Amino acid sequence: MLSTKFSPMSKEEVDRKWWEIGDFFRRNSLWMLMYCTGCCAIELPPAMTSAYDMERLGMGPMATPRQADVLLVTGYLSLKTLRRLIYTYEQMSEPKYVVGFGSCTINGGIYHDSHAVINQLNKYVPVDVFVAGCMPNTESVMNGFIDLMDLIKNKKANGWKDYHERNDWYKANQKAALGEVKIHDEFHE
Amino acid sequence: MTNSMSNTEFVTNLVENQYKVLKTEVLDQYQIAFEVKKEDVHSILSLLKTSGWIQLSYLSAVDWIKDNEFEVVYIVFNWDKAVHIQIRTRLDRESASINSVLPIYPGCKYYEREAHEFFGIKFPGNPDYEKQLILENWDDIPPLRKDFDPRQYSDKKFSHMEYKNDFVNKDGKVSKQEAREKRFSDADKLRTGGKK
Amino acid sequence: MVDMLLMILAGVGVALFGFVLQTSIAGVNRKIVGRIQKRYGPKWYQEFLDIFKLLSKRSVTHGWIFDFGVIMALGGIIGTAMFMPITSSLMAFPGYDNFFIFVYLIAVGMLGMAMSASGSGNPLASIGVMRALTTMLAYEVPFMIVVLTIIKLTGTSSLSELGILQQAGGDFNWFVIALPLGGIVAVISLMGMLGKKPFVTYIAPAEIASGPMVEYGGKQLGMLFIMHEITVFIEVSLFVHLFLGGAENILFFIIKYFAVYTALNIMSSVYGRLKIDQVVLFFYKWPLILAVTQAFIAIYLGWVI
Amino acid sequence: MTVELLIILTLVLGLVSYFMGRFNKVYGAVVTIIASMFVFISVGYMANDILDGSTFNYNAVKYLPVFATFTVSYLGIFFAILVTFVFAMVSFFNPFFVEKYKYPAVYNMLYIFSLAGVLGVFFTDNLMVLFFFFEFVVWSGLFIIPLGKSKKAAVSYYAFSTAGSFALLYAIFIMRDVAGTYNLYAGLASVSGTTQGTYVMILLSISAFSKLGAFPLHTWLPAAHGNAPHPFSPVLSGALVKLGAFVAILALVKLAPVGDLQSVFGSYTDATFLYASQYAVAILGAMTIVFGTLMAIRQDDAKKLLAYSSVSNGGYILVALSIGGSVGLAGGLYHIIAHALASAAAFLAIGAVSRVTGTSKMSELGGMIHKMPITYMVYLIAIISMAGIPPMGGFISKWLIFQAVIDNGLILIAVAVFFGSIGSFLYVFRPLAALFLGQELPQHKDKAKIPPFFMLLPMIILSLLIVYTGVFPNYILGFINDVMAELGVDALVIGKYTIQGPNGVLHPTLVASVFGVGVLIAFIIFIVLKKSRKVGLMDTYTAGNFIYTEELMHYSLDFYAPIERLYEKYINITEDFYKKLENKVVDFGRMVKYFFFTNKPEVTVFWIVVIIGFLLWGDL
Amino acid sequence: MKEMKLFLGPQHPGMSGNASVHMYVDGDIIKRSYLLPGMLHRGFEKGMERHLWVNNISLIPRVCVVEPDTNEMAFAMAVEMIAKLEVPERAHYIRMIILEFARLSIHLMSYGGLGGPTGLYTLMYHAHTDRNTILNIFEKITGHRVYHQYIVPGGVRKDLPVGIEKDMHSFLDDLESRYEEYRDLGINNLSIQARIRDTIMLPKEVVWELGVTGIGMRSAVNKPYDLRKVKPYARYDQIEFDVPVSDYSDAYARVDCKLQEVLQSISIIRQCLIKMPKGDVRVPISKGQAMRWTVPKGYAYACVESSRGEFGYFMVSDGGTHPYRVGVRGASYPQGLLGVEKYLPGTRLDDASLWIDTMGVCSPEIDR
Repeated sequence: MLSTKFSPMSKEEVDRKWWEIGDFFRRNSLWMLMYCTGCCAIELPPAMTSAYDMERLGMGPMATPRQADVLLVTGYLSLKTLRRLIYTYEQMSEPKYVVGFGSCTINGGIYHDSHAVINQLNKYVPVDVFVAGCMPNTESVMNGFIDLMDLIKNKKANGWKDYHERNDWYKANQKAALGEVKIHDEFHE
Repeated sequence: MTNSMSNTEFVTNLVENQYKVLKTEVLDQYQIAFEVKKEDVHSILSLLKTSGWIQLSYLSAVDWIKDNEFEVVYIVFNWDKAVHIQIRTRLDRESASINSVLPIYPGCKYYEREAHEFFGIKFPGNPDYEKQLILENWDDIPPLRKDFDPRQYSDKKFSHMEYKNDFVNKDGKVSKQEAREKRFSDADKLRTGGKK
Repeated sequence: MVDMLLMILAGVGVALFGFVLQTSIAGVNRKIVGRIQKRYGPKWYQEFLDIFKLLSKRSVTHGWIFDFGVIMALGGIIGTAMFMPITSSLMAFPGYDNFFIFVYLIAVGMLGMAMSASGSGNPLASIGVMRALTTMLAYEVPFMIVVLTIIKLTGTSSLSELGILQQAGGDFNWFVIALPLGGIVAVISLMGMLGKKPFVTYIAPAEIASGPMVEYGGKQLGMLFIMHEITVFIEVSLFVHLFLGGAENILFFIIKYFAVYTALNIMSSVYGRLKIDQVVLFFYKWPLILAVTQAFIAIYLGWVI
Repeated sequence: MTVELLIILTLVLGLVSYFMGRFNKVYGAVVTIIASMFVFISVGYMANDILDGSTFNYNAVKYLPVFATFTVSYLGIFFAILVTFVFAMVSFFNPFFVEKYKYPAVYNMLYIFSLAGVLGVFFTDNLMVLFFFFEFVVWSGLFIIPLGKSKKAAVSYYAFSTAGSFALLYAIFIMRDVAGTYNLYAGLASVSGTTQGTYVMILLSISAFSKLGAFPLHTWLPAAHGNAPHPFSPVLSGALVKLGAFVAILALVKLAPVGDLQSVFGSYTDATFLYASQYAVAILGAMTIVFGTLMAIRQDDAKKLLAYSSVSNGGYILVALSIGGSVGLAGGLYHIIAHALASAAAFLAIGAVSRVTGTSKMSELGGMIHKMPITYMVYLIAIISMAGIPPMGGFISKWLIFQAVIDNGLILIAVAVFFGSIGSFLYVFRPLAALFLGQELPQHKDKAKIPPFFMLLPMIILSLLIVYTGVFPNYILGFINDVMAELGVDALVIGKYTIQGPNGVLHPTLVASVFGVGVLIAFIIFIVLKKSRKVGLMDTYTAGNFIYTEELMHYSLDFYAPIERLYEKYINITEDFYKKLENKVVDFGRMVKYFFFTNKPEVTVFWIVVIIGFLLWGDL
Repeated sequence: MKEMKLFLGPQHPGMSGNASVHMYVDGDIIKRSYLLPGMLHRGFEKGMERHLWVNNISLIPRVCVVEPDTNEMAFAMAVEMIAKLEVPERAHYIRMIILEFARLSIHLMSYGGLGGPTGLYTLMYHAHTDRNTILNIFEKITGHRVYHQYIVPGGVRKDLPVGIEKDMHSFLDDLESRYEEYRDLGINNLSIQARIRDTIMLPKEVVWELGVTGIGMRSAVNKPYDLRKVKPYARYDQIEFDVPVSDYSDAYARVDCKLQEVLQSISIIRQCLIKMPKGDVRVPISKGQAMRWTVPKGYAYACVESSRGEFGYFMVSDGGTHPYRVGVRGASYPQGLLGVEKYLPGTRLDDASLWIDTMGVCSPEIDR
């Protein structure tokens, strides 16, 4: 792999090669965070269990954001959930990917005029793959995961980099919708 | 079910004999509604509780904005006699306040909290009815009031999806803005049932 | 000096062998358990993918003790694995494969991990550590009593010598058969050691969100995974050498190892998780009574099948 | 310098420190450093000379009365060097704590007096002198302990110590009766194996148990250790408790065991049996281990926890000494060293933390590691040794004890020994997690800082020694072999690096170096991978919720609640017993007062006259 | 500090649904606890006021994702009560089939969910496999796997497809044949019994105080307090079935009742398939185009026995094209909010997620 015979590889090239190798492992072992933000989570158990058996793809549920690679935003996000989602997303270790489920994450879906539900997820956190439908079938859920793997392979799943680069933009959007992300109230001393 | 009619009759007799009921409505053989005055609510509920209606099924309110009144609804249920009883009472909208029924039905605690959160009705006697429960950092009038428009709120706070390609009108004659306005007016038409 | 270096290199080789062996077998076992659960299960090399993926990620750290503990944990376990005989004649440090070294050197790794987990500042991690230590208090004593019986009977605590002694007795002259009560206790204790249900109270995702692992991600988690694989290698190998007659050659070792690990996995896949005090009470009831009974009849009455 | 001179000089230095302390508190404390260092170096010279076969007469007596004879034995040297070392190390802490006492000058004087007393106990061969110095130590401790937190602790310490002292006194009387002399060795030799020997053994055991804090005479120890001034706790636990071990060796090794079971049961089975007395002491030791472990798990005060761990380790020493044999005795003696070093280091580390935070309660502390990393490392090394994990000294001794237990097939003792060994893992981890690790609590954030150099120095020296005892134990084991030869026990088989037990070979150096190789490999793996991002301690997994209070995120109180719940009903049996006894004594006292000391003085005078008359009846 | 604070949810493997339990824990005993609801608040009650009657049909199943059909049924019943509609006979039976399949589905899911807190994942996998078959049957009937929008005011959307009975029978036979296996794997398993026997109690007094309904109540008071029996809707009065009850209200009793209800549901579906007459399946709720449907003025409270208890819709109509006010009584509202505050304290931390799970706390119906 490392042919240094005539032209030694530059540091960038070596990094790129390592990154590609890392991508191979990452896309074959996507650990998703168990965070059921909304109703589309009900189609995850069939995807996890015998009917579709997500573990064939190397995917599995993980308990905490530190361990997980993929954040599944399963459906509508109320403001309360969005706060916690952003906090959880920021706790994940990089590289991290986001999959948005259902029409609610794309444009608000059936709750487009609700006072409590945001309309567009990728204003607040970068989303790599959307799975449309209300609710998306298990087949489309699985297809979404395969798409994510392809994106990782083609180095297009760069949402987490985007979150670094345009952090101010995301933060401004979050502030506009939520006020403060980390709230203090009687529940949160 | 031969004795179920007598169940509703039993309730009617029970309540109407002792209290002045503004309106009695027998919805079907399992349900009956009383409209009563605000002062009578607690004693009627105590009476019902001692007569076997031990379960508070639901507590909420209706915003009659045209009458400038809130209507508070208590629904209680008796598992042995199988009759749901609605107790409804009207409150003035500006200073809506009714004593909590916490001493009678301990289960009402969170229903009252929620009714306060969504309508702004005060429930003195409930220790923490004023705390926020479902909403977080809410900055507008209580959302279930009729004069609250969620679409307006949503448009103000949450940006909507901007489509890069206009799938509605491809030839570009009608701008996105116009198309959206047309959609909204159509929707408004539907909302009023086609009647202008 | 060169001898010493070669021995240490051989020891590193043993640890690496253990890691590769256990990781592959764990992958195969995930498939087997998947079949029990009516599904296909992952690829057999999925565990390798997971570990290398974790190592490739950019993680977070909660201070130097968080990292130091992980290094100490992995280092302690690698060090322990280096003493492990693979077959009864193939080992890195002949003559020093004393049973107590494994039991106590493994504890360094545990201590490192416990330290690191507590150092993350998450109470769930501390609860997990507390449960892990309590579980250790539960399963270790009955197991040690059974091993005491064996050592007292044979007069040696060297794993390879024990293996050779069992092989010399003829076919299937294994301690798991010779000391049947002790064998049962050892199997139960091994389930506790390996953290198999019903004794896995310390990972318990539904209660304490995977316990000690709660704050780990990226390379620290990857290293703990490696540590876990090697720990399992050490514990299962201990069982093979102590109770299943060691191994004449490497093939037997792998077969016995695979059989033990798979059997335990299959058993554990149909059990739920007990509460931590139930685990302690369980181990201090039947396994301890059985172990002490076994020790009495073997040492004082001399009844050995 | 002779032993006599050394003791006299020490006593004089004690007085000097008192007057110095009246003049300036810190200078008085510095005198304790000088005095204890001086004593340690003198004892070290003495040991060196003795090992080289010097002919200098250390036993000469010039200034003291004639009956005060001294003998420098290997056993005495062994204990003296260990104990004076602990005294010397701990004395470095004294100047930093003088501010906290009501009577600092008295503290300094008593500190040195107890050192002198210890020297006297270890070096004398006269039973009455031994008793005198024994009491000297007890009384010094009695007045030091109340300078800490609790006066009640001192009372309980005194009560149990007095019980031990009286037992020792009766044993001395019996030996004097049989041997006709107050010579220690002659006395022990004369009663060994006889009926009186049994009584002597029981009485000496009571004395040893009370000093060592063994079951059922253990209740004073945690109270005293936990409540003593911070620098005196390590001395109590690392040094003074070892007086008990010294007496135990006299009782269990110097006296022949009684109750031959082999002849009773030997014909039924192939297994070998120990003597009944050995079993009895071993079972009491085992119960001590279990009790100490279970109680230590429950404690909230870190010092009390360590105190109970001293109880538990005292149990190990008793088990080892009672089993005897070369392996058991060597294990016991090595455990005395390992535990003295480890517990001194651990107490010092806790003391260093308490000095800045003002508390040693684990529920009030947390996250000290971020400001006191070296203290943390010292504590870590100490507890690794205490838990008996390689590559520290505790492993060697526990390995030897396990070998002895297994070799004798003591199943029930083994249950206790293994239980204590794993249990020690549980309780020593608790201060580590609750006090040093976890969330950094805001109330201690500003106060905590790295301790001054002279506090770090003894801690670091102790830590290095703990590692040394774990990696190269053979030099010390050689010395222990000398001690055992003096005691008439076969030597332990040791090679250049290896230790030969009955069931296997241990190569501590190899274990340590392999462990080092493992850590090196892990470190290389760690360092070549991507660097981690540093986040704060409060940025942890909270299931997605927000929390801002450090205390709510720190798990320290009721750490082992699930396992505590299993035995909390049964654990206080001995405490309850002593409480009842205390009530009975108080009742009795009231009764006496009611009858004799009434309001009318003439009644009291009458009774006094009657009693004196009764006592003098025969003599007049 | 005497306590530490731990969280169960929203992002926690032990919490089913997006809600958060804040627990103040001393050692491992929960001292105080609160449920923090509202993460799934979508403003349903407001949204329904803003939707046409016919549009609401697509909105209401989304109130509670695990059990959409009871929502549809309660909504339809409320509309029918106000509009005084008579539903065709066949539609009643189809509704019962759908409701019982829904009950089977959620009982399987929550029985499998028992595997989550106790770590018996095999049970979870097996149960979800069977649930998936039910979803496939639903897909054949309604075209959707989860949100069926099938039970509409005035009947059901369309008739059952031809030949679906065969699928149903084969599934029911299969499930019945493996019923004992399920029991052996789950609640007869000793390691599970150690967790759920004699613990997580819900005594009678507490039931009445909180207003718990459903299995939680029946397993405590030992009376068949099931809305299907007490005030029969659809045609439950013409079907024979038992209501499993118990008087020892530990978690085991609740799970046991749940499993017995599976058998009853199987029997109900079979009876329905036999008794089902032929005929229409739907009547319009008012004249004219669907977009212009109106419902006369009136109040109604319609309730359905869901898997967790009384699931009710309180509906007010002012005679217009939109509902004037719709209130939803979530079945797990009492135990979810007040129960967590009052009766989760005192429980062990180990049992917290099992408590939530066996009490049947479902967050979407609390938040709405």
